[in-house]
Amino acid sequence: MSYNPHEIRKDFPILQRKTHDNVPLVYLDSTATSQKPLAVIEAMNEYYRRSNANIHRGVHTLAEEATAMYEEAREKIAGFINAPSSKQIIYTRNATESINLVAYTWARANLKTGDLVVLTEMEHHSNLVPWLMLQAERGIELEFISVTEDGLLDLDSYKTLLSRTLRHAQGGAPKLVAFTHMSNVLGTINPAAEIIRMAHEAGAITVVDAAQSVPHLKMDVQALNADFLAFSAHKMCGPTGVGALYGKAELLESMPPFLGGGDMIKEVKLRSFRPNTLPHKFEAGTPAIAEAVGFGAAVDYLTKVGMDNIAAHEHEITEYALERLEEIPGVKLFGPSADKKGGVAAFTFEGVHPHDVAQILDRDGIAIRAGHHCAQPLHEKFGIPATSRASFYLYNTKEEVDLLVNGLYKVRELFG
Amino acid sequence: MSYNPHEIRKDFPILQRKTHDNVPLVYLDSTATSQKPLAVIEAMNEYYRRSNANIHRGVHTLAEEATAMYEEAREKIAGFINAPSSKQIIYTRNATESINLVAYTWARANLKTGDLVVLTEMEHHSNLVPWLMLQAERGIELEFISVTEDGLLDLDSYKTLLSRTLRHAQGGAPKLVAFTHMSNVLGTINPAAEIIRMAHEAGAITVVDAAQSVPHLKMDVQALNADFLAFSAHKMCGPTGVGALYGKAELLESMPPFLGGGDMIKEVKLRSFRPNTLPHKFEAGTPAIAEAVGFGAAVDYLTKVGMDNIAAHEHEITEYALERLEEIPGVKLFGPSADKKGGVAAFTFEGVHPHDVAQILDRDGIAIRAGHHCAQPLHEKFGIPATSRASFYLYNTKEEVDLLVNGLYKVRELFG
Amino acid sequence: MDDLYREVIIEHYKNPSYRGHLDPHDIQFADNNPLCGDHIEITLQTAADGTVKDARFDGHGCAISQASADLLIESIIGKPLDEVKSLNKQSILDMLGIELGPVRLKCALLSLKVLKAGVYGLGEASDELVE
Amino acid sequence: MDDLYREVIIEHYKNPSYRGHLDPHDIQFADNNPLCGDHIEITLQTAADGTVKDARFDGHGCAISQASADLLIESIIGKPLDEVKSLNKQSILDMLGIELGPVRLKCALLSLKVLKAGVYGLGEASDELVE
Ligand SMILES: Cc1ncc(COP(=O)(O)O)c(C=O)c1O
Ligand SMILES: Cc1ncc(COP(=O)(O)O)c(C=O)c1O
Repeated sequence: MSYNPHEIRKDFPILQRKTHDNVPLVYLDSTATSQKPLAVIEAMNEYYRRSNANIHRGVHTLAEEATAMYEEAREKIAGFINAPSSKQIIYTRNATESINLVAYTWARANLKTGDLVVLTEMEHHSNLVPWLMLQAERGIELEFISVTEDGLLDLDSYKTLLSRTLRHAQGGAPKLVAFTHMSNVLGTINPAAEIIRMAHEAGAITVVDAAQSVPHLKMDVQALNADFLAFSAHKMCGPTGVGALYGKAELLESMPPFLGGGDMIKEVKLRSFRPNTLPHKFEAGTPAIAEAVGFGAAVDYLTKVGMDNIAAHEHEITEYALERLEEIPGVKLFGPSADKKGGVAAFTFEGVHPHDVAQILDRDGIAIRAGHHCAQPLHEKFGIPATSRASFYLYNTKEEVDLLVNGLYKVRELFG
Repeated sequence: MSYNPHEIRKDFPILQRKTHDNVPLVYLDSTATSQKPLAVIEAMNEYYRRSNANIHRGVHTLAEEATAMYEEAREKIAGFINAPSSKQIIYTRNATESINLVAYTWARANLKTGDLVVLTEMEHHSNLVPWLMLQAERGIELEFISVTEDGLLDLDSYKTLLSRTLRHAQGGAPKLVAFTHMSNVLGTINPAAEIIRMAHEAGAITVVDAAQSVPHLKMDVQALNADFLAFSAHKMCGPTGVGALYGKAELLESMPPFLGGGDMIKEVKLRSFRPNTLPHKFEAGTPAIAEAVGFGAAVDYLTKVGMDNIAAHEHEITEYALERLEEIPGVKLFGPSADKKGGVAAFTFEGVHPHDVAQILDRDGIAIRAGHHCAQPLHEKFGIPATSRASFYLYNTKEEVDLLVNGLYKVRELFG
Repeated sequence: MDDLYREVIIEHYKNPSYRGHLDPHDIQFADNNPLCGDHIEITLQTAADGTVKDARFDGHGCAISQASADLLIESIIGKPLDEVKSLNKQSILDMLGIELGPVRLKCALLSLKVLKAGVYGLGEASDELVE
Repeated sequence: MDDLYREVIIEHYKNPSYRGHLDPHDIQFADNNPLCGDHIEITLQTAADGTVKDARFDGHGCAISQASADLLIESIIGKPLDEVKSLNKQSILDMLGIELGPVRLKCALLSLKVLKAGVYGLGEASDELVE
């Protein structure tokens, strides 16, 4: 049976909705956040209607049910990214908190003034600002793998960085390489396994910002050999308010805790405490229980549809979209060709500001994003303040791409 | 019209549920987490089914709707605690994160080795471990307001601490007083306004752990003159995964940011960034949007029922419960008399461990909590490892108290 | 679409009447909206009686920010500076004749923010100026 | 209630047969569950043929932790130490004859954890011993 996005759409209540003047919604903003299938919404409903209770310490039936649901979701998430153990999945609010957790714990325990952290020029602010804060606080050094004109990482510049620092006056080899697996602007899928292998050869630990890759590609953290990997539920059909950090067990074990409070402790006295074992050590206070349950349901949903099917569908639709967008006079696309990227098409439109493009399309029910997409330095690199961005997920269709293209012709007419 | 908990119960789907052998649920564990009214569950459903989008940067209809809903909820929460402005409400995951936020930002920017932080012996781990971590990292000094035999704060010991430190060798007056407004074990409602006034006279900043007070008492942060105040949605009829930190504007303005990432910035370059204005400065990455919407709905619900009505009902039921529990041979209650406490009854039962009590009650559908309730030092102070705890909220009835008492008689028989 | 991108906006964006830079000037101020890269500079000459003798805007950005600036300048020439000081969010929305979500509102209000910061002689333009 | 607090548990809790402390002993180990304050010490004498000659437990805590300890000691006297090493979670659940949620499971398994840490001669008792 071939993949049918029209069938998939029926699982998503919001895709039945109409906007202005009763036009159907054309949602092309899944890179910002995905929509949620009924199964995910209902899993959280069920939790609140039947089993809601605080977890871990409770003896009563509800508390046991809630604890089991919360931990079963963790197992599912671990399975989804092929983590060796669910103890290596730390629940966070989102990918941003996952990265900050590493910055506040592993990095503050291991990095000192002058230590080199390597990032890339295409990072989302979430994988940039935590390191800028650490630079300000601790005087670490930051260097950036450069991005080529066609939106790829320049691995030669990476090699230079790795080797330069081996004979660097201040501190030698890089200690940390933190990079995005897939750019939320260019769509570029970076060669993560290779970047990690090279980092390890140079003696560095790696943080993979997988906010865009886990939702769209089959993830295998063991094949990647990632040390830390961060992602958000809301971009992968799950709820807001929950994300995850995967980490290698020995790293997570050795790190100091992050937030202090209930559940992350084994024992507390007035003058001292002992942290809990993994994964609880990093989960302080009442966690996002219903959201974790929804996260588990999202993983079930994606698994049922099949990550390979999703990736193939996205590839097909992206190829089509890039082709059609290129035809439009005045449109300039950013990022590599379809074979090197995920379902993202960022572009500028000659003479029309991206905000105007997005707002005019919105009148036809077409939801795209305009702005710097939390990647201001990347936009600066390309000499533009903002782009328009259409993005595609499992529920998008070629007909929607056609509607987008028609809408852009209208914009052209209006500003022509 | 008088307050009728039986009517209120109809708003809570879970209270219609049965547990083992088809017995109705008697939920006496709201201090751990409250149940959710349909209005809250439905508000989040509606959000996911109609308006789900990422917020703040979006131009399209969904993004505008979602942003408006997220910010309207903030207004409601601000109104609920009488904050001067919604800019002073920072969304967090829970009360625990709210307190940690202060510890990581204000405290790390303002406290140095030897500086005194005053806590109390009745703190929840969430208002203890963050300061123990800071003590280990920074060498701050911790002192504790002592708790009397009948579970009240000993304000004389507080005065001694405040004055002793004025002529203290290392650093003079205390810099911070962090205390719980209402104990989750003893139920004690502490004289927060007085504690704050005294702290201010001594030149200290205050953090109020209001995780138990905001759900149960009419809160007015301006009347209290609190500097920081932390609470969680899930204990006040709202969803898991969201909480709030209230702070005085000048403190929040002056503090460094906490987590780095999208939305908390005004401008990012490869080598520097400028933080955003309040409240966004402290909200990094995609926030718990649906949960904020649910939080707003919870505040609406509580406001509709009336916080004064809720407090009066809880007082009545607590008085009744304490009376009935005291009759049971072998039961020892902790905490002050009903007029000085909220709806919490913690007790030990001679010859029976709290875990056994809770588990036997659970067979009759009665959900209470057993353990140290994340207040291990308080239990140590009373020389016991654990207590059983029944707690009451707007939906509990005297009939449920009777069922609890009957259940305890059964326990007595079994172990007699 | 007419309610949103009213002809007047597209018209003022494509063919602004007051784009330029006055030299000499009595008041000059510039600011930008880092989120979308909109940039507005305003230069202004005052008359002896405390009215605006002439004014111009310069900059780049979206249709709404540029059209608002043109409409704003048009509306203040000849007006007392005190009246300029009392302009607010609603004044701009009235000129544009459309409703705007929070993101686009920032674009629409940038020129007023710049103008008021200049007229008040402030070192920095703040959002409070246009509330 | 019979499924849960089976008579045997209440009986072993109220009237344990193997509560005590052996002196001299060949093996001694103690640990506690900080969450609920359960505490178990086990002392054990070995025979020349590598079997358990005698054993006792001491401590305090909930019915499940204390009854499990009594049942466990009862089951190992006379058994080869190698067989003791192979006991696991299921062995304890079979003795108790009830199902347990995750919190109470910790209570039930404390004595086995202590026993195995002692028999293996470990410095610390870890949860992996009883999985
Ligand atoms: C007094 C007190 N403070 C703090 C907390 C922590 O709340 P949360 O787990 O929602 O962060 C609780 C919750 O049990 C509490 O009762
Ligand atoms: C590449 C990348 N990294 C990190 C993030 C941050 O994700 P979140 O906002 O869920 O923390 C995003 C989301 O936009 C992203 O696209």
